[in-house]
Amino acid sequence: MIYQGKQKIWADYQKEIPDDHWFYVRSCIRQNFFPGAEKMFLEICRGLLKKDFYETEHHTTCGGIAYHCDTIPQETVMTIVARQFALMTEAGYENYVASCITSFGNYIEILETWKEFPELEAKIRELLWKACKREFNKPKYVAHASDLIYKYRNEIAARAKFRLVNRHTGEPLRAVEHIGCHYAKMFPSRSIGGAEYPYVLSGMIEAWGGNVIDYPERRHCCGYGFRQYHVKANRGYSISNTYKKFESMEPYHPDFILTNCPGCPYFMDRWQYVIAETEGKTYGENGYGIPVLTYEELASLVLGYDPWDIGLQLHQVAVEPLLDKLGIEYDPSAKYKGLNRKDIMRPELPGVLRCC
Amino acid sequence: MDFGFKISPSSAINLDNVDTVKFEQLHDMEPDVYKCMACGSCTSTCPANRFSGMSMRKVILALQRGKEKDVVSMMRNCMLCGKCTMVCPRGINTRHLILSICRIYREDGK
Amino acid sequence: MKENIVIIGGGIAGLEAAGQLLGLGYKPIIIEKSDRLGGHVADWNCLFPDMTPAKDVVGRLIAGATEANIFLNTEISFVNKLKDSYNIMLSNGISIITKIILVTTGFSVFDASKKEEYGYGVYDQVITNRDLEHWFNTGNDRRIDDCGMNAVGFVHCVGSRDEKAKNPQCSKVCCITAVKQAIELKQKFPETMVYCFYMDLRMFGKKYEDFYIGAQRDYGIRFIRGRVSEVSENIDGRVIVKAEDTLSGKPVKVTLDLLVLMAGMVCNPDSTKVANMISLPIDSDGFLKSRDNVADIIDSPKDGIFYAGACTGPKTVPETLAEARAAALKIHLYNKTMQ
Amino acid sequence: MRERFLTGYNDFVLPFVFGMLFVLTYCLIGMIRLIMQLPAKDRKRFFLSLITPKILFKDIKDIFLKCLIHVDLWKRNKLLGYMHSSIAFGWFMIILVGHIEVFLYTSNLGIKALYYPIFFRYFVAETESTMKGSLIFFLMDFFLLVILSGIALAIIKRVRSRFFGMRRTTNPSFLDLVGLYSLWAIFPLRLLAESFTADISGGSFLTKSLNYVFTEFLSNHANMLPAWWAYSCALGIFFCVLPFTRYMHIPTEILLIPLRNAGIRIVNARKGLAKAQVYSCPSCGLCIDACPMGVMKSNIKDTTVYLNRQIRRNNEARIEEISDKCLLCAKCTAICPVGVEGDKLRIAQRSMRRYNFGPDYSNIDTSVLSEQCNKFVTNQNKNVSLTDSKRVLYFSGCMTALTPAIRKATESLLGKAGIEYEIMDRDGGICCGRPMFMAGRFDQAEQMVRKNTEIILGSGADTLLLSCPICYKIFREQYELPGITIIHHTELFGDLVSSGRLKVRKDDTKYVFHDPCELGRGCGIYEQPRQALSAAGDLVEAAKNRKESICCGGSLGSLTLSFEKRKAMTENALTNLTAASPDTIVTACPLCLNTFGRYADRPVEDIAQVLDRKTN
Repeated sequence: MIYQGKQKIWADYQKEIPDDHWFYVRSCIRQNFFPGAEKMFLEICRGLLKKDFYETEHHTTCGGIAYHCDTIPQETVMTIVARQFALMTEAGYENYVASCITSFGNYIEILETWKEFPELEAKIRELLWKACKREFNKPKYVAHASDLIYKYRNEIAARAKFRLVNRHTGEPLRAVEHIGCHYAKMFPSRSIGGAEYPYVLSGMIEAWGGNVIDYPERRHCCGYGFRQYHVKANRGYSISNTYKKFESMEPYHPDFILTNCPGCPYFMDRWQYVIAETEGKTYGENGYGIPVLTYEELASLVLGYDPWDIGLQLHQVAVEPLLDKLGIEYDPSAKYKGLNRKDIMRPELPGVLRCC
Repeated sequence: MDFGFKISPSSAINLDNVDTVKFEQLHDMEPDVYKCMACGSCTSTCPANRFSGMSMRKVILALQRGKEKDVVSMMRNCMLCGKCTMVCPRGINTRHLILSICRIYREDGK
Repeated sequence: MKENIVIIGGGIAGLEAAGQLLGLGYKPIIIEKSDRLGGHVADWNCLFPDMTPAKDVVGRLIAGATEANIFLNTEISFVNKLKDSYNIMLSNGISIITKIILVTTGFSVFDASKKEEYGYGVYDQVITNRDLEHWFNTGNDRRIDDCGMNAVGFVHCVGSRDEKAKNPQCSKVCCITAVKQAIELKQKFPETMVYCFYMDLRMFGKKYEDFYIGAQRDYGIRFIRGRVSEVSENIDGRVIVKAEDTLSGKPVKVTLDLLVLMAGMVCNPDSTKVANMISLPIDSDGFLKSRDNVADIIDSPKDGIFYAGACTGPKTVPETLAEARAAALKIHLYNKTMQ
Repeated sequence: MRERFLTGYNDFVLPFVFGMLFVLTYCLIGMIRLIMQLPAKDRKRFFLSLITPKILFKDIKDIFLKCLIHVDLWKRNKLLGYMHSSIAFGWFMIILVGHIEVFLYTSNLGIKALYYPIFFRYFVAETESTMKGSLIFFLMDFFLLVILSGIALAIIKRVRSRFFGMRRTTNPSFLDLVGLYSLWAIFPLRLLAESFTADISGGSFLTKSLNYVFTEFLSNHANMLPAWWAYSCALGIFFCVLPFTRYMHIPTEILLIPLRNAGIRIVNARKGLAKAQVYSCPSCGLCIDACPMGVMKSNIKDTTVYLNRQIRRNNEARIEEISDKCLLCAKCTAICPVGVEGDKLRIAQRSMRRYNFGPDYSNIDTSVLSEQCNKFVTNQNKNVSLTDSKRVLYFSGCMTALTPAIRKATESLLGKAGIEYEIMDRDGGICCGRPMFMAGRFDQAEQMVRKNTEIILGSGADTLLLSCPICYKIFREQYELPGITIIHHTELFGDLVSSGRLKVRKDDTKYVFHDPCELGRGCGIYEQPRQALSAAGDLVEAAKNRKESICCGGSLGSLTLSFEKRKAMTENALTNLTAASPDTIVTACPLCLNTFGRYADRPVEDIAQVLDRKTN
């Protein structure tokens, strides 16, 4: 591997990201999967970094999942997106940041399509007007939330309480970064680092002291693929892809996996349990799995937030081994206590995968 | 535990895992096996194609890809009539190739 | 005193044309931007189809052109159009007034690192056709293990026939070059398994098909019809190549010790620069536009300006030489009609 | 005649007696083993043939004509014929007359019967009564002279085989040479020994006269003993090495002839009849020149004579190589003077091969194929009135699918002749099985035969027409199609032309007819195509034709011959065909058509194409 070669490519895929004043839209599914992630994003950006992030309860799904599942036509998804833009315009913002990779890809795709086919944009404006009497300006800038954490990575590093270094060995932690497919594969120029060697997550890991692993199936999809997982008959295909990725990264002994997409962390986390149950195989040390984190969770961890406050107890794969390596203190008895210290009940332990 | 689905084997051909010993043996027996340029003339002329999907092109390809079981089933209805030999633009002695395959490879793929 | 003839580019086209013009009694001027003559061919080791050493070919051409005025390390600063001639200002301060310009600016090798998914410049074991020729010439490349390699792959059409690489054209010579290099590699490492990943094999030239059949029959080189989709690096530094084996309709992957990218021909940016200076049109393929692509390939649309070689599109060595000779004759006839 | 010695014995007879006993025992055991190797059915058949007078008579006649007189060789090459028959017949006569002589003049033979007929002249002295038998003396000398003339020719042949019209001959092995030189030595030594004793034992024009010469130098009769020793030793050596040399053909052929006459076929490539054929091979090398592969020097060692040699040596790798390479044109069989069936031997050899897997056609549903050709049946059901002409089912075959001109011409001719026909394999069918049969995979071929039989019997046809001789041969030999005439298109068109149902325009085009191996040598069809062609133009003959026609080189018989290596054979066959400068080469096999078409310098056509163009 020639690191300078990658740097050369990364240099070609950099984007100017506005520093402040963002209209933030959430993901449909992340709040169910890892609810701490989006909360922590706003906490870090607003609370810690004192940035202006506006959020409205009126925004809806971007329609991306339905669009990619072929259940709604393109005009429909465009009108939904136009409404989101209208909300942004009404709130007086020009920078639009999406929490979800599918949404991000969806927005970029729609904006690029309108650029190529202005008559389509005009038609959508008409449809939006007919539907809800709204008008919109196209955002000046569309970013993915991970772009912002990437942008703030050095500020976060400066305030970090922990570095991604193995406390016992002093070695940097080995991290696998996994980018959501729709982040860069459709429009590499709208990403940080391009589609082949994306830098958005690598940049965070490097800034916070870890080492990025480049393994053969790095570019491969996590296996979610809307049409695969959502149809039960196709789930075997979904997990087969995840399995392929784990088999490929196994020899590198990663300490954790970092992701920036709603589906990826969820499936890479949960499928480890299914693989363990069906194949009897685990990928972490001593029968544990490899912890899978979102970039918000990782940022929160290095900033010193309590692991249970950021929702890490909702991961299937136990994060404790990683916390131990990082030297983060935690109270095992508090793991299954909710925000108000109420017992949220212990889940049943799996048969094969070790989960403390 | 049964989830109602399971990991399916990869359909990809991994050339790293292809055992070339038998193919080399075949090459020693009939050197022409290297000459195929996959034009498919043999397949289109083959009278057994309609019965067992016999295709000399696919046979040679499958052997190079380690798919020996496919070969045996394709060759099931080969009649050794020699049309493929006649039409091959590279002059491959397909009949000898077929007989050599029957000698070297096994039905159970071992 | 005969007319000044300026040849822009000291590659094989420029040298051959100069040699011919010298024979016709002219004293051509060759302007070469690098510090040596011979262009790309001088970097090559052996030339298909007869494995002629490239240095013999280039050496002969240089020997035939020594009488010409040769400016090395010289670029064209600007060109002024006069009434019926051009004033060419060179970077060394010399200016030449001429009525006849022969453009032999040739091609550029496609920058393989632009095909990011193939990892040239990112993975250690990914090299280009030009790197391999360099190794044939010098035997010096740390990426090539002299003790032999287990498996080597060649990727055809890198940056050719590729809209995404902004070069939808076929580079013409890469197929046969890949086969030639595969054979040469196999001659050096007989135990190595050599794969060629191709979309089509375009063996159009004299004896090319012999090369192809020889590669299969005598060297056991495996041809896999399918374009490489992506390359990644293994834990031990070898590269894993993924493609579709379109003949079996299945994905295929293989671990290789070395991957050679057959970088194609694209228009030399210097050609475009020269074209801009003398307002020559560019064809849709990015190369210089001839007056007619069938009958007048060596004529530019402007009087007194001629082309030879790969500045008008990918060419083989014999084609380039033939064009250079044709251009010399054409210039001679043009000069006669001028007087 | 009276005996010179009371004992009637001298030590010098020992080498001969030993050799004689050895070879007799060897041959006897060999013969019993060989007969035991025959399948029980064949063995019974063989014994029955021996007590059937007609066959027995034929056996004796054949043995006499072939083994002694070598009639086949005479027909081929007079000089070669004379050489062989002089030695064989001469020797036989010497043995015969020698025995008569012994029995005439001696009583109380006992153990002496073993060697007396051979060395008689040493043990007897001339008496008054002998003069009455001077005819015998004369005959003995005469036949000795005959043999000696044969030996002389043999020596010349060894040195200059071209003198005998043979381009190439075999390379003898070491033991062959020992046998050869001892054989050559026997008769001059006998002459020497008998000449020495001629003044005592008597002799005729040869021995007596030589005796006069010899006595000039050697007057002491004791000196004659070495000559007798040498004679006996030569015989002893010859007999001892005989089983291991090509001369084994002499005793084996005597067994082969009755086996063949009994109608036995080769079953196992190493046992029974095959073994008899292998040992009957005299290594004469006629097959080398006959073999179409012989044009390439590298193939000479792959001819039948070498196959026989390798089988005798059990050299498995070479046996396999030779068996697989052969084109199975059967020309070696056709010209072999002793009747070694080189093609059948090889097919049997191929059938011994073990394969890990093989085809199986049980999944093929013939009803689908039958639907293609059920016109006759539907006509019958529809009560369409049948014409009295034939109901022809035309099986064009796999190869014809690649030479559609043949099929088109055949269909056109059938139409012109007003014959009702149906094509059996219009959309492809099942192979006839012959190529598989030639590869030695009989079970698979048999399966195909059964499948095709089902289709043909269900078609309602009464005639099966074939345009491919490869198909034709197996249809004739392996198919059981009761009530159906199997006919090749050359036969059909030949008959139609002769009977005038096809009117052919004659012009002065010069045609040469190439006899396809499977049609000519394989099925004996030589005349009909020639008759038909004569009606169309001027028929000339190839240098070698009919039984000796040269394979086109494209044969499916060869398993291993590569495409490139066949070119020289095709070119050689074309040179042979164009000896009389024909305008057009005509053949009757799609494979020959295809193969010749590739390299020929003049048009190559199927006979159907020629006839179709010249009929209205």
